[in-house]
Amino acid sequence: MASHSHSEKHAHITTYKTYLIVWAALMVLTVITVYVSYVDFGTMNVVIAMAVASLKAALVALFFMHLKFEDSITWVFAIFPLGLLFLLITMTFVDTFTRVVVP
Amino acid sequence: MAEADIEQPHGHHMDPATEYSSSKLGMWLFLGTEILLFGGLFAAYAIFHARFPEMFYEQHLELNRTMGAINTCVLIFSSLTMAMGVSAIKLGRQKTAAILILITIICGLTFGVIKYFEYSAKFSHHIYPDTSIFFSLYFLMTGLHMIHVFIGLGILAVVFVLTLKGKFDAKYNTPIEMGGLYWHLVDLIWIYLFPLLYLIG
Amino acid sequence: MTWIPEVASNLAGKVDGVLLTITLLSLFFFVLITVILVVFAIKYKRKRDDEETPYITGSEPLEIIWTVIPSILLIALFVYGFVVYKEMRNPPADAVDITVTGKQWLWTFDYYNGKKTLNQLYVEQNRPVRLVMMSDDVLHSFFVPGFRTKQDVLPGRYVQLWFTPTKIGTFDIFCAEYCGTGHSVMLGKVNVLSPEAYDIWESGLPGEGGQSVASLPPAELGEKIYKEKGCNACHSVDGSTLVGPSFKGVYDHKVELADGSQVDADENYLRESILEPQAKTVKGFQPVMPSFKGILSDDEVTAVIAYIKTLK
Amino acid sequence: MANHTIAHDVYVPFLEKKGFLSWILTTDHKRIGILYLVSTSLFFLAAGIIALLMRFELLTPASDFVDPHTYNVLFTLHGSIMVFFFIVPGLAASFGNFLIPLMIGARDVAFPKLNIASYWIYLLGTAILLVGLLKPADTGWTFYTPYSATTNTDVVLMTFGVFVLGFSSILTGLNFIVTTHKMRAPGMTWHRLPLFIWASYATSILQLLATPVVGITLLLLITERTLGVGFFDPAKGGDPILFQNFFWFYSHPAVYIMIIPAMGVISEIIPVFSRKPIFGYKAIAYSSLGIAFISFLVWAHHMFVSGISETAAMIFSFLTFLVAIPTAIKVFNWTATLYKGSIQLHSAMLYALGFIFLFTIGGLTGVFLGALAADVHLHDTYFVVAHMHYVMIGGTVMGFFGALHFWYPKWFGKMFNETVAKIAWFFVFVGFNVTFFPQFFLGVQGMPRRYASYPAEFESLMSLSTYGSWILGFGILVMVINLLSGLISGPKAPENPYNSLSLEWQIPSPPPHENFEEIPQVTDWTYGYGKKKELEV
Ligand code: HEA
Ligand code: HEA
Ligand code: HEC
Ligand code: CUA
Ligand SMILES: [Cu+2]
Repeated sequence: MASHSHSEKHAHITTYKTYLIVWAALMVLTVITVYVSYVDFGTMNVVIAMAVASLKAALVALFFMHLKFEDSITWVFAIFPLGLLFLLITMTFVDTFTRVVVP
Repeated sequence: MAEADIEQPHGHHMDPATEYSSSKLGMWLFLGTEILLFGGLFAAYAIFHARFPEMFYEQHLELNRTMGAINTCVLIFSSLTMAMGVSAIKLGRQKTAAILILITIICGLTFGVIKYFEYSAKFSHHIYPDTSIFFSLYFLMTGLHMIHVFIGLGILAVVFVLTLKGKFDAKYNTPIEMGGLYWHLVDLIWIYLFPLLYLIG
Repeated sequence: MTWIPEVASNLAGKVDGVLLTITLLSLFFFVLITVILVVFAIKYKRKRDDEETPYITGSEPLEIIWTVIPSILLIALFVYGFVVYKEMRNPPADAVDITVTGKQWLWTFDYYNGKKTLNQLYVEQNRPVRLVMMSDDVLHSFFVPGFRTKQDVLPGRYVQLWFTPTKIGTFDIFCAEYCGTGHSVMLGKVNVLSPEAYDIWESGLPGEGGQSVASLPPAELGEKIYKEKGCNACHSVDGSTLVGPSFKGVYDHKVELADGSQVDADENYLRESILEPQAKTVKGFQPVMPSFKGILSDDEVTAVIAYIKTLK
Repeated sequence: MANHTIAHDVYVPFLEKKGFLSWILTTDHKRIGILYLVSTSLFFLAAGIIALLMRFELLTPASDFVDPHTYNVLFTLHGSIMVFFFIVPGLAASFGNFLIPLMIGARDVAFPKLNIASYWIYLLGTAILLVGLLKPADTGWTFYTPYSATTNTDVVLMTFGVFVLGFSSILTGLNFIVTTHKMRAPGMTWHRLPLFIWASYATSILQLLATPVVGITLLLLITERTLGVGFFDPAKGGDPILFQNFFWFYSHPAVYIMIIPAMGVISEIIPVFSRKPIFGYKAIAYSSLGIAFISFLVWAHHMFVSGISETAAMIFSFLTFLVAIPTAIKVFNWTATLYKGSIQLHSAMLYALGFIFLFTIGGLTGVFLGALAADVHLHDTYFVVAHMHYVMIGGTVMGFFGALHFWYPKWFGKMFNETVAKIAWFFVFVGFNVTFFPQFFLGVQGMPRRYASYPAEFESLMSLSTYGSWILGFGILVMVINLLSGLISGPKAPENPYNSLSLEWQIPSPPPHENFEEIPQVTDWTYGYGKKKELEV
């Protein structure tokens, strides 16, 4: 069979406690991001908001979605689409914002 | 099914372990496509935000931050109960699992109700998808997300009924886990939508 | 038959250089592969069913050779193509500006001296021209094969294109980006004039097309205008309906208008239709016809009407 | 290589069961493969007949056979049907379904029910397209805004049909990826996989991850028409080029969705008919993945003159050249496989050789288009039309026909007439070149594409191209008749007519319901032809 033996990994069941800690962290981050949005940091606002959101997303993916305990192939297919999304955004950006403005 | 007689001479194609890991891989692949489906909207958001920063700033103030924040909490909480539900069934606690899934569903419905009030508030202010690029993005992103919430709720409803009927136990619980993964994705996307639309605009 | 249109701009020769280089390189690889294919297919054709073949699974040196050599060639080609492109996209500072507007389905050209022409672009030999282009509706693309240059024309944003015409003559303008029903008739001409001829054209009255208006009989001049000013994009002369009603049998017929009323298509109506098309819209058609006020001179309108009258 | 035959008293060929329901409700990958094969082939013939009508219009310069609007509808239907309904699902879904489980030694794909569901979704997309034919779109297959947002034809139904179809494509890709990961027979390591499987795997990744982007793009176009959203409308602050960026983010990878499975087919046919191991197995296998990855990076080469920035044009032109490298590797390796072989010019092999010849022309002309300065002249002319048909017909369709002839005995348990097949090949090959080779010259001379009428100076080459299309049509007609009559009255096919070593040929033709009585134990790769030298073990 192609698959390696995952059986030990599957046995992993996250405890309620872990989940609650992660949840608490998510709530704290939500409060932070809402709070920060009332303060003006200029362009840093975007950066902070996105950083916090990514941190939250990572927590959800790693723990709630168990990614932390998945095999490498799942990791590849979880991350590759993000790479493509990044590519789509950056390259469209490069095009849109380096165009010559004709007087 | 009419096929059953000749379809199943050898029984299942796969042993349960492979079936489980296949489903999981399949689900992750599907989540990847979902991200890229939203990807077009994220890309559009990025482009137009950079082009019209003032418009985004001014118009995002019209969104209701409080409602957005409440919805974020609701959705994160539902993700928590969902995750706990998966752990519960893996420990063989069918009843706990069912209750946790039910809470998840209720949270999802709450999210929908709040969103409904938000939408109607916008409509009553004569704000529609064609009002401006920002509101186009707002309605399309949250609208597509809403569709996903409803699909997720549909899946969870089925899973809930099956759990009540005792179809799942510590050994076999793939559908709960798959439904859970889908639900977390819905949460995950909202985690980005909330700051993008409500906070930084 | 010629292989490629006459070289008529400063850019054309350079583009041809790129084309020629890639052609030669491609020919080399194409011939190489074809010859090997044919030779092997003949030489190693199966003669007996139990022929023995060697167990060859690959060769690293070969693999490296046919990865590295094409890579180098391809990168060189990229650089060559890019350098020429760079020049094609950057107009010199002393270029003459002409504003080009594309709309379904004709080109209008506005010159620095207030002149305006339709589908006919007038430029001076050996003087760089910069076209500043915009579309009124959908995408179009300004393409002059003789100049080897092309640029899509977009609504809501100016784009530019430049060239220095080097040959006197007329050259085709094609619309190369699909723009709807009349796409294939959205044609025009670039008239490259000698400096003397250009001076004469330049000092002519605004609105006057050029030297050719001279002394044709009105109906013939009308036909010429019909073809050159883009009427043919929307109006047929054989009775078939394109975007607008056919000219065949229009004259002196009762025309039913969109508001339900009827008018006689006499000279006055036709004149009005051309100069103020939106004043009366024919039933069953969209009010998309552009106004030709300021584009066609009085004489030209008269000529077109004379032409329409001949189409019974 | 494991050799598995099934005791003949329990052998029930998968084709045995009759009746409409047994087909439409089947979960057997081989039957689903047939469903796709039949549907996509019908679309190919339909869109091919539309092409003949188009070419007939183009026989003379004037637009006399159909009016310009009808012509525009025709090429829109031709392009959209060929791309979305025939060629993208064509090889990938029909032969993918039939071959993947057989070749990796599995009883079915990982998710059989999802598999048939994907087909139903395909049918749903088809139904929507057919409704849309009441007032068919006239936008070209690329649906460029703002025209597509303003024309009063039914763009919404057409694009929605394509959108639905996208899900079929996504789910098929998903299924195949999981199948390849999880269902391989014991001993079937990655480096023993047949190259068709590598190709399918790379294709599936593209289907899975590029399709959603075109999905959302078309959805945005639909909202533009229905809700008045303005992302692509300059009057509302939008940008028409954004649409093109999104569209080609999918549609460039899509052209590799079309070609990579065909490359897989060629890699299977050539070793069998030259009785040689494939040359450079790993290079071919990894170049499939390489092409798939790079293909995500080149999309804007369709937009060099559309008003994108020079910087973007530079980057994308460079990356476009990169994609030619893995392709070149494949071409050279196939050619080298023939060396010292024992070559049998079976009809399938003729299609394979035709593929190499024609695809090389198509690929090399792609390099013209990738070069910035050249593309400025050639963009949106018949040069592009010729390029795309050389790669899509000369490449993919040749691969498709080759696959049809090659696996026909296995799939249907019957043989067709080999002599007639060769005659048909001849007409297809000649007709194809007569149709499309002149178009390169037309393009260089400046003849724009999507023209219902054209200046008289192009007449001689245009009518030559039209005559060619008749030869091509005749060839295809002969081929279709030959294959169909083989089904009805052909002799019974043996289990392994070409002495192939790969797994699908080791079981009866047509295969039994669950393919393998017992899952085979694989001990070697599938290309072990020829005599090993003593030193090698
Ligand atoms: C099966 C589909 C398929 C395939 C495989 C390809 C392959 C390639 N295509 Fe093509 N293409 C299309 C289908 C395809 N294309 C379609 C449908 C369109 C038009 C869409 C539309 O507008 O409607 C198009 C249009 C198109 C354009 C846009 C043209 C324009 O509109 O202006 C470009 C530009 O770069 C391009 C480039 C290439 C390149 C570089 C390759 C490369 O992958 C080719 C690589 C192969 C080789 C190069 C040959 C083998 C190599 C050697 C023998 C080695 C030696 C070679 C050298 C050193 C040069 N293609
Ligand atoms: C898979 C893709 C594919 C295939 C196979 C083809 C096949 C053909 N194509 Fe097409 N083509 C496209 C994809 C394809 N095309 C695309 C994407 C476009 C761009 C559209 C756009 O601009 O938007 C295009 C555009 C296009 C044009 C340019 C139109 C224009 O720009 O104005 C032309 C013109 O010659 C053309 C011709 C042909 C011809 C003659 C065939 C022939 O090979 C067809 C051969 C098939 C047949 C002849 C049918 C055989 C059947 C019979 C003879 C009857 C048998 C019947 C029964 C048994 C019942 N195609
Ligand atoms: C963009 C397409 C377009 C172009 C170019 C165009 N027309 Fe028209 N024309 C129309 C349409 C549509 C109508 C019918 C609706 C209307 O009356 O406005 C029309 C109506 C007319 C009529 C009235 C016909 C009738 O049946 O009553 C005349 C006369 C006419 N055009 C002349 C011309 C001439 C002369 C030219 C060129 C110099 C020209 N048009 C160019 C689209 C066009
Ligand atoms: Cu204007 Cu095509
Ligand atoms: Cu491409």
